[in-house]
Amino acid sequence: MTIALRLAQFVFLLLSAPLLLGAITRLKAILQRRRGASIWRPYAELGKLFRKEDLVPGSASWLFRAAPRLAFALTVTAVAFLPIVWSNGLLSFAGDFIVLVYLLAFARFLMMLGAFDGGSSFGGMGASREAMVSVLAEAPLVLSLVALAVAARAGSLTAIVAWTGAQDFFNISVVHVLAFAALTLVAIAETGRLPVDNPATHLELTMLHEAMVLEYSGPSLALIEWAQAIKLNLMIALLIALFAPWGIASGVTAGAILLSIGLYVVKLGIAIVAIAVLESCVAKLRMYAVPEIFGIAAALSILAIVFTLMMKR
Amino acid sequence: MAGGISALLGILYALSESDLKRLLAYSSVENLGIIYLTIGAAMLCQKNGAPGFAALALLAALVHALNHAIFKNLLFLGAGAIQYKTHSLKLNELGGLWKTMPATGAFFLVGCVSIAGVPLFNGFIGEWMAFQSFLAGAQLSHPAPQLTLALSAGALALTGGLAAACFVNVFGTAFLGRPRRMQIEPETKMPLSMLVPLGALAAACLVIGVMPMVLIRPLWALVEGLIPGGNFESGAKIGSGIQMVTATVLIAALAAILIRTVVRYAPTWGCGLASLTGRMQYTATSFSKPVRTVFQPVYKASRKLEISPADKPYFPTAISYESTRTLHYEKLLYRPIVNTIMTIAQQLRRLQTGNIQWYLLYIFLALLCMFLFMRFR
Amino acid sequence: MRIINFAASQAISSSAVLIFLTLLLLAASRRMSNCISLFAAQSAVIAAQVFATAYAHKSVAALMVGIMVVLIKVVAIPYALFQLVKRLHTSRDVKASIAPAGSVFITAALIFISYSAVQSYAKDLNVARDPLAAAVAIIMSGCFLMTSRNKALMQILGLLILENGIFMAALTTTFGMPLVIEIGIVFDLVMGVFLMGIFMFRIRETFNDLDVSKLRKLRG
Amino acid sequence: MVLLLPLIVPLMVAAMVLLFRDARRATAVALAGGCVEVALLANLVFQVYQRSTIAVGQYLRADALTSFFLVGLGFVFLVTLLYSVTYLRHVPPGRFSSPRWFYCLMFLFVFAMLAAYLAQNLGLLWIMMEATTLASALLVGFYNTDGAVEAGWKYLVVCTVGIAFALFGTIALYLAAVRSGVPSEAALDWTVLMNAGPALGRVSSLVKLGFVFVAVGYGTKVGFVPMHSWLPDAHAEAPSPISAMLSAALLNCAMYALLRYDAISVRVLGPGFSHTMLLIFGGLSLVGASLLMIVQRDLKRLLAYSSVEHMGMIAVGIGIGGPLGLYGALLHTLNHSAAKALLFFAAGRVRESYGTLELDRINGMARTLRWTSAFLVVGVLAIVGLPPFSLFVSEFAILTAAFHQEQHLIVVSVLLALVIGFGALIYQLQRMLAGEPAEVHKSRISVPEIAAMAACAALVLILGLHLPGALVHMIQRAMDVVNWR
Repeated sequence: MTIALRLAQFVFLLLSAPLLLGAITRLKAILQRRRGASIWRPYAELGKLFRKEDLVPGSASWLFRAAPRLAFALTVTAVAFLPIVWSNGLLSFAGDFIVLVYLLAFARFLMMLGAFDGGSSFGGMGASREAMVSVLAEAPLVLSLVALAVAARAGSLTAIVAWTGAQDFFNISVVHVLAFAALTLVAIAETGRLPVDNPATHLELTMLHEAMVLEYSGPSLALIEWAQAIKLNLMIALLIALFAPWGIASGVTAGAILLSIGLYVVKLGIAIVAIAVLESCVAKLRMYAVPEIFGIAAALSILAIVFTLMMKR
Repeated sequence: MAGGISALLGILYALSESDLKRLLAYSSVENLGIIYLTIGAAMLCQKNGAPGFAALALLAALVHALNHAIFKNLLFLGAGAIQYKTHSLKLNELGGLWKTMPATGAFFLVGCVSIAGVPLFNGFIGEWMAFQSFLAGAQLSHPAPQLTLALSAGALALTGGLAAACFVNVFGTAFLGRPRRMQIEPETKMPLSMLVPLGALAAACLVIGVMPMVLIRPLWALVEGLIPGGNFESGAKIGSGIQMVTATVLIAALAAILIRTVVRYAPTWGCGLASLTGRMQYTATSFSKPVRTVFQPVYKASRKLEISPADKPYFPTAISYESTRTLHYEKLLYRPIVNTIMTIAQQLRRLQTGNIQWYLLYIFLALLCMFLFMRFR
Repeated sequence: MRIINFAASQAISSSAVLIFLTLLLLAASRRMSNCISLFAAQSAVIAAQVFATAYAHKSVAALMVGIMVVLIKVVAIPYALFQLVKRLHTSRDVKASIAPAGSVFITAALIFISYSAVQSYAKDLNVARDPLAAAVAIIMSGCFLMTSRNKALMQILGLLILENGIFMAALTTTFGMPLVIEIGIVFDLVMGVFLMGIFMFRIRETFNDLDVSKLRKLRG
Repeated sequence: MVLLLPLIVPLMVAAMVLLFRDARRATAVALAGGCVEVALLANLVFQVYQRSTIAVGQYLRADALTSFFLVGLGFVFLVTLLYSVTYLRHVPPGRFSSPRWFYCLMFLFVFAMLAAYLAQNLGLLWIMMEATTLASALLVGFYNTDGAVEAGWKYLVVCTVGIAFALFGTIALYLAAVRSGVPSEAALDWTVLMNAGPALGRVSSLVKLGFVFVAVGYGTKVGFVPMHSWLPDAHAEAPSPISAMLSAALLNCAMYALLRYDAISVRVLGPGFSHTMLLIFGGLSLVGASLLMIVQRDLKRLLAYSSVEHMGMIAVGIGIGGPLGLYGALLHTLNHSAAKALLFFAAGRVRESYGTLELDRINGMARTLRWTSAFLVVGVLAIVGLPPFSLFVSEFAILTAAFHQEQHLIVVSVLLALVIGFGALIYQLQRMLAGEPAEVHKSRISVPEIAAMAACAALVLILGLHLPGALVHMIQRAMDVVNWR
């Protein structure tokens, strides 16, 4: 029974990703007083791309087409660890959040290789900028997760979630606040949202993530877009699970599950509104200003670790 | 501490390196740094009465050392193969080798991926166990070791990230895209004798990556001997965890690959330019430029830009840009020691005046000193 | 008989004064031939002392040693040195690196030091203090001569004086070493001087000047 | 009779060799005489191995300690003779000294050293040490160039002065013995002094004075740092086989004398006094010599300084004492002489074909002189003390002994010196081997030269890998003679 629940939760996460993306774009449009496309548009887009042919540059090797597929697979596996509705994710074992981080790193690694293979200077540029961002993002990400793990004295994600769940709502420890701040900064950079990289435009100067995928078309592009959406969904789910896990059902009774789904949807709504508001009122940062963000994130996460010492044992 | 510093510095220098072999050498410095980090962690845990975690940390060090041996070996042999083919190891000149050396390319890819320390490959196993030992160590009661271990986890993450970026750079510039400016003799076929070892090592990387228990079990017995009382349950779980991860990845990858696609080959889109030449691609140094600007204080690179003719800066006939980076450790650590020794030696040399009277004087003085020594002894 | 014993012991102590005199003169002398004759005089004094002890202890071995000393150190070696000086017809000047007044003063200081040094030893060896002090003084001034004089010949002379000093020290404290050893020592001394003579010819040949301070090619 | 024969033979050969004007016949005679001499030595060593000591009359005596040093002397003498057989034909003619003089002096030199080893009486020991200086002085000045003459002169004067002090030390010891009731004839007899050891305690200040003078005196002969100045000149200017003999045999002989005196002073005053002094001298030599090695520009001077360094190491070994320290020191004498002989032979070859020993002007050796550069590499690796070779074994023994005795200052200075020495030698070696070869007149390397060098290299390697039981046993018995504490 629990396996089915975990599988359901896993599939739900995969499928709901484009919906999330659509909702955010729609909300941003409303904030800018225009009607905006329907929230189901990303699905249509993916369908269209899957049917188109795959255009491959002459100099590219088989890696060019293999990279997006493998990256997609990796991102999908990364999602498997997340417990959002039900208390533990599809897979959970000691130190699994590190595996999650490195799975994402592997996906990025392959995307960069794909960009190189394209043979155009944009690919290289995108890859090198992505490298800079990812390098700086990884340290705070790991540090904040370690801080949480140390605070919760637990090895795996599900254990941390269970522990935070047990804490009552109001005495939020300092560690959590700091870790939450650091993680949000990193999440923004990781998923390529506005202050770090504008997902919408294809302007040479600014684009970070798009530059890498410029050469792709057809199903490869579809997979990349979907993986991107899943990553966004994953980040948000991670934030929710780690910092607002109350109400996650641990038992098997239908009532508890329904309640947790309801709560999750509410939390998701809040997150979407937050992202939309943030993106519409912030301009894109200059590329070399981005390291400052990571400086702050790193400082926050180190502080979080220092505070874990103060935690009562 | 030393491990952390050497890891960070090693990878930073590796990133800004454009010669393949030097880059690999620096990355060895980095990996050794990581190994020292884990050994340090083992010692800390041992001292603070946590033999279980100490055993784990030591095991991580051993595992990483072995893995490092395998994939570093693979990369060096690969570099040898490249040199055999193209007689040059300057990354900025290589490119598009995948077409001419598909087999070596594939094996080299496996090497690069495993050194980047990503799951499914053996580089990750060592680093992951290192993380776990840091995590476990961080739960020790004393504040000082706890803090150091936690921070070293951060350092390890940073080095991991840098390593990944660095080896993307290596593989991308060397094998993918179009050949920049170097002549390849297509007809020199890679001799089988070169390919077999590469293949074997790549296979080893994969096998250990997927089934780490193959490596961990024998090592565990060794560690057990060294630090009694180490618990093995965390080790066992590692193996099973990895298996599950690999299973899911394989299923997902299969699903993705099954999508039928119609493939069409077309020249890469050059924004309307006549044709994209190889030189337009990003080279190794340009790839690492953003990271280098971020870590400017470490490199203290000095830049020299000459535009000729000097009077008309906007109609340059030739631009030369040259940036050199200072090697800190060289300047601060080794130079002074060597200088002091040399000055002392010069002074001593002057003692050997060549005049016999001085020699006799030395003997009498020695006698006098010994006499006094005898007096007071 | 007692008078002769008394005369012998007096001879030993008075010789110390004579030796100090030779040392000071040596320090002051400018010409090489003077130095050689002074060395001969010094050896003669020591020989006298040997005979005195030989007579006092009635040991034939000591007598033999005395004769040998006279033969070699008073006659043979000085003669050989004079030949060397004549044959090499270099300038007779001693070319000291320190002015004569200075070297005399230093020698006097050395004598004083040797006295103080010997003070502690003479007591527990219940040996006459003066001759032992003289021996130590000779050794020290021999060393000083070798370091301060630039001429090769003077180096040999310094060495000989040093040997003299040691021989005298042996004499005053232990009334003579076993005969075989004495002969061996003197034989070595002769061979040493002989070899140095050969080398002096070679130096003369290659450097056409006997100034030791010129020998500075081998440095560092 | 077993003792006397090895002494008489070299004198006879020295005389015979002088008769033959023609170089080739002189070489033949010398070679024959050499082989006979070595055979006799071997027989003597074997005899001593059987019956622990052999004595003839009051003055000659061979015990386990002497036999061990005789092994070194015999080996070095044989190898040098082998090497000089062909080396002399390279000696440009027109020099004043001809091969027959060379062999005559060499045999006298060996006679003196042999007598010094066999001397039972300390006075005789002193006389023979003086004789070695005299014999080798002419050999150092053999080439009659201005450098050789200067080196010869300095060597003669400085060593004679040094030895004179040693004489004074011997006399002081003799006086102490006589004062404490030992009959005057036997007062210089080593065994008597050893047995009367504690009795000398009453006049310990005299024994101390004696040991100070002997240490400085024989220290000059060994080449400890403050008194080492003659060594680089003498070893650099002498012909290569002779510098090999000097470095490999003579320094050990002087060290042997010091060992004898150290044994006595240990029995009388306890290890404190003499060992500290040896440690001081050893430490000074180690650090000083290695520092000087860095700035050397001449190959042979570099090797000479390395000899000073290794002698310092042996002194430290003796100074530390104990079972391991002394064992390491004794073994080190043998190893060092083999490796140093090899290096000087190689240097000789380099000088012949490059015409100079200036390190800056020797390069590209690997291509021109295949054999010599191979042997040079082996020699340098050995002398620097790398594992496969035997010097590492002995240095390791000495260092472990030092660790046991918590002599941290010594250990640090030893390691520092070794590292600096390593740097200096390897840097020069690499410079000599690499690069494009300068103009070299190709002189074919002759079989005896290769044989000589191969013998040294083999010894160093074999001892490094596996110490034959007999040798270890011999060293142990030698240590019993000195009855280490």
